Amino acid sequence: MSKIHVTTTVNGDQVEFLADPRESLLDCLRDRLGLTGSKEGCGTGDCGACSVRLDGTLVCSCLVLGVEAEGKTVETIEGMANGNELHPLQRKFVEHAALQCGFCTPGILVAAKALLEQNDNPTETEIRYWLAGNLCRCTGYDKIVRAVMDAAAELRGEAA
Amino acid sequence: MRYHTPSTFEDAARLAAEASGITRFLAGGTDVLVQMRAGAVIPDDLIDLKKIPGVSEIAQTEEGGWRIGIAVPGARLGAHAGLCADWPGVVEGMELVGSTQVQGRATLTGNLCNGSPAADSVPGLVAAGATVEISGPSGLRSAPVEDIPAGPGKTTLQPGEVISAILLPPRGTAGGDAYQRFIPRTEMDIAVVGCAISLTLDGNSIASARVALGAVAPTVLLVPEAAAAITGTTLDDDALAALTTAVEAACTPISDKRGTAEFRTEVAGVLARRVAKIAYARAKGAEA
Amino acid sequence: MVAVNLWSSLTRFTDGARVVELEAATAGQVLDGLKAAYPGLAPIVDAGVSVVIDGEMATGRHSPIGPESEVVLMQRLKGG
Amino acid sequence: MAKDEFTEFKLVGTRPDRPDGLDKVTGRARYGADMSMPGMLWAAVVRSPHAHARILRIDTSKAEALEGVKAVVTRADFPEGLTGEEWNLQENTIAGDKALYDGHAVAAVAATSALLAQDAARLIEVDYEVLPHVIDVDDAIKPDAPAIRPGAADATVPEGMPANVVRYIDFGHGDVDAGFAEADLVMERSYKTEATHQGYIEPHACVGQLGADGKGEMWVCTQGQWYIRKMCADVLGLETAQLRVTPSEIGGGFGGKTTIFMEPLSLALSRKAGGRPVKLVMTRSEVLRATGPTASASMDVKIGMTKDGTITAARAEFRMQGGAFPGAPVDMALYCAFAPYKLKNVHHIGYDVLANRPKCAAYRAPGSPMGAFAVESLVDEMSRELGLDPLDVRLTNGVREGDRASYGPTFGSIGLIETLEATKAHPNLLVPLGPNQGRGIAAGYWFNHSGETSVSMAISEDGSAQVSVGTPDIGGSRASIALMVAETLGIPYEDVRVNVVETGSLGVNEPTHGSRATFASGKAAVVATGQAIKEMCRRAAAEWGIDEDAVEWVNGAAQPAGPNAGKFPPLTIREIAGKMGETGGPISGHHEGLPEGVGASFGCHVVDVEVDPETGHTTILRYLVVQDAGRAIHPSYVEGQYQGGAVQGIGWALNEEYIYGEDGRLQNAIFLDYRVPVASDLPMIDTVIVEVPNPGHPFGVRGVGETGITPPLPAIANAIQDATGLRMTHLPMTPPKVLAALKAAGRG
Repeated sequence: MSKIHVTTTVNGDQVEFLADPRESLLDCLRDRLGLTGSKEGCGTGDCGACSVRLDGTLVCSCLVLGVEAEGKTVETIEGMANGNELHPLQRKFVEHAALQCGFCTPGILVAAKALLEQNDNPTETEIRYWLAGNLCRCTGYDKIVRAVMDAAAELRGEAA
Repeated sequence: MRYHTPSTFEDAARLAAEASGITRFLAGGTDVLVQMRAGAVIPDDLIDLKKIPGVSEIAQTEEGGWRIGIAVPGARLGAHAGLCADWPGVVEGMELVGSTQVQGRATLTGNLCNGSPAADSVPGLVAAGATVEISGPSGLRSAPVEDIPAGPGKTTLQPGEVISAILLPPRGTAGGDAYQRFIPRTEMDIAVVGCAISLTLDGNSIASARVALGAVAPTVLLVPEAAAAITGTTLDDDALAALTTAVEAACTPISDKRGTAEFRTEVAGVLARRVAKIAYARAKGAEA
Repeated sequence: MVAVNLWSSLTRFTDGARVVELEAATAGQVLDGLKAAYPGLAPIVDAGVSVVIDGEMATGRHSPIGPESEVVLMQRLKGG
Repeated sequence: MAKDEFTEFKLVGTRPDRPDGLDKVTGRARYGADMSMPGMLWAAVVRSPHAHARILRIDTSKAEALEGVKAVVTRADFPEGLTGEEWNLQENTIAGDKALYDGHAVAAVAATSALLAQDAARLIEVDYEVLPHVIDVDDAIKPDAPAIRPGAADATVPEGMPANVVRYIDFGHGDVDAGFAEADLVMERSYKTEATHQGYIEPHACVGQLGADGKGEMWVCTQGQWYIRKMCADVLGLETAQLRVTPSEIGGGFGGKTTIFMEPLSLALSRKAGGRPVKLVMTRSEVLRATGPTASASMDVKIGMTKDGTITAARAEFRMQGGAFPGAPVDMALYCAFAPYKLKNVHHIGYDVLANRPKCAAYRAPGSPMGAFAVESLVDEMSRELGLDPLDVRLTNGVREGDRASYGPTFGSIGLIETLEATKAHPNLLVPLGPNQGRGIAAGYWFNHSGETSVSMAISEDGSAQVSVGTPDIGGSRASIALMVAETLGIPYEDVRVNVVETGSLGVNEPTHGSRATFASGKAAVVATGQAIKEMCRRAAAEWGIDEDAVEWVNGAAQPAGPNAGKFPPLTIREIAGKMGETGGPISGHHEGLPEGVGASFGCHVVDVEVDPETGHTTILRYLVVQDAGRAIHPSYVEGQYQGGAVQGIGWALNEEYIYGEDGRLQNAIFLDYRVPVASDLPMIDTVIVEVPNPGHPFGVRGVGETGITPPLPAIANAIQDATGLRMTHLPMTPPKVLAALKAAGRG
């Protein structure tokens, strides 16, 4: 079983790793690069806990092969804050208690950021459908949706 | 497992033809990776088609139809204004496949080649009269979409054959299409029943129609009797009743974890009525 | 003497009595007393039961019982 | 929220950021599968594809011959002679003579990579003799049902019961026959609920290391590290204290992570692989096939009611299967079923039944949702029949402090009536309903739990405080414990750090279960903090040369009291702490015990639904949770528990279920087909926190985690009846079931 050398850009850093072609991008991020913020909840694209951006597109990293990342850019939860400055979504999730166990949180934050970049004023329904592929078993989604709406308002420059 | 990245469909077809073990093509990967992960299918050769030039493009054909590359993900279809204006039913079918994340990867071609009778994008393609371009050891051929599925998990593609594009005919004037499915939740489920209808109008009267059903038989069905039931009508109550009867008669579903045979048959009729009204309204000029 | 309320299906081990009287000043003494008086109850008590004293689950064998206390035996409870 | 404005506390009742928030929004928090150790191996498990089969032969030679495979274990690598629940745990960890359910572990392998371990697992050959199986609880007690484990019945089961009945319970009070004779209306109905899974998003994961000297370590996602330690030690025949178990952050548990499933396999593999650490992470399919779902239930309920809605008698007979092992929560289902009602005459009968399914684990208020589905459905149907408001019927019969509970003891302080009245006053009840829409209400109950608790705390050199607790933080308990300790000390919330610690750091703690973390660890932390305060007062007294009883603790400082009041300026915690090295050394407190004074929690939910008459699809339009929290320490996380519990109940009511084929195999072992609610299925979940303080807790906490899953099952059934006139008696109320009922009733 020969491994393939992959060069890719993760959160702005050029990185290299050796991937078995059967390994998912999620496996490579977690086990080759030590980026364990992306989680595996299902391995079948049904829970969204592994959400990352691949060349800007929101994807489940469990449904991408590690070798497919060659030459691409990957953004994960670890790259969401600017140093110690949290993205407004991250801050609002803590303020609104939009997480309980926190396991689904990285994937939801990555997905919500992708939403707000293409729609700066989503309705509650738009948020709920956009995030339908991100399962949360703890919160019932209420506080998650409110946190996303509040972060969107802040990003638009409106008072909360 | 060997991972290949051919740069032409000819090379892809040759790799597949020469392979002796289990071979899979990789486009969006949303089915192949799940099967690999579950240990259900571990290919000996995995042929990634995304490095072939043009596979991620949507282009208008000379006749006014559309040529859709095999690696175009659902999200790109939904963002394409021209395609959405012509074939909203095809696009909405594809957009129902999986989550936002899956939409970033999953493709029409993959959904078709997975061979599921419940594939959300296939009824819309069948109703639209879409064809596929197939590259194989003996060159190019084309086939109607409805000829590709051969039963759950199976296609009529021969060893060494690979779909190289999906082609939608010109929409023309006074046409409309639509797709709906029934699922227990609001998102993330496999269709329990799906129905797509494409039709054209002559004034208020339906000039032509194609009706396709998903998840009510071993393959997606094209139901000419259902089309005949509404052709020549203004989609009045009698026509809708005839449509329901024809659709229900065409259903030969199974009972499984997603629904009973009775439920699927009943709801197929319900969806056909709802979808016909939307397609009709779109043909009359309603916004998708 | 303390009156201990049993669940009905235990009465086949207590000669039909739903309420049995014992000398006990603690939850543990209730359990030991039941086993001594009705050996058939021993495996059930040993498998784990809850002693409820005046409406509250006894937290341990030493939980005190007053002469007027209401004592109810229940199956062991836990949560999720 | 009124709570926030009128609190008598400085911190309790406020909503600060949780202490672990930053780690959890940046991806830094480390969960079960996020740990790696030097020299680590990866494991995979071979599982039975059969529901019931004799294991004839296991050939591991091909796997062992694979380059990079370091260890293979089967049951032969585990000690013999275990009995009772210890044997059950061992048997469930790895099958012995028989595989008892689809997914039952048969062998495990450790190798140098995850893919290699998976490849090796596929090379292990197992020969089975397939045996007849039984899945449904009612089938399992039929005379011709295969006997799954002859001899497994305990002493509660009288002679002559069906072979698969392993526990029996019968209790009640009064004379139900006389009670039914007094009633104006007597109705009897049968109900069924299907097994559901806790559905935590984090699959079980651990890294285990065990040397030939019997010393070992484990990193694991669990609700209770001490339970993991003891269970692993029991199953492997180890000395408990030689195993050190560190809990990771936990990605949800809901009861399902209070026990072991595969953890001993990693230790057994490690021991066989020369003590190299072994990482074992379940796939989602393994989680659904082989970890604890809840029980399924078949229930008969009979109630008598007078014209004014007074219940004169009630009877319930519940049959529940909890897999191939004893432990279905039939007792707790019965205890909770009639708990909201003051009953003179009540009789309960319960059967715990074996079936060829995975060993059930606790799931949020274990048993209570099933019992409530049956009883609250029937109470609602009878209220409608008599033309009475279902909420009024619950008020008419509602239990108050001093009433005898349906399950025997007398209630102490409870808040059901306050909860029902707050429900009645809520504006959601005034929203007009349209065609095909309906409204349903239901009440629910959970005891809450205390249990073994050990907490320590210490004052740092700068006057900040650290608290060590043994209850993993699943939903914000670090925040609530920090609030209570800071409130008690009179220091800022940010000055308290709460650590969830490994088994070597404290005495035994029960898991975070039974809604106990904020109650029990919180109460123990407050006691421990009191010890530190007493010591700080003593040191201030020594400094001032006065009697220590003449010192009181106010606003984070010792100050002279009584005759000495005002004689010395207060000594702040910072000043006392800064000198502790010269005044007697470390200042700390600890508490070990079984905290008394658990407060039960009642809830009442109101749901509005719309049913599509053509497809049977139910949409949740509006949802209200009203529940007694005793006191909300951090109201946001109390609301979160209410909302999360309600949504799990909505899933159970509408779509979630274990679906088995004729072959006894689980057919929906992925999230695609095990349908938990997604964001677009739901509206906002409105909440009202009722506060009837629990006198048994220093701040009045009751425990809020579990009650909320109970009312949704019947509330939604009641709303569907309101919308359609149909009474659904079998969960989940999927569209095919509702449409079939509509057709049968001549509608739809």
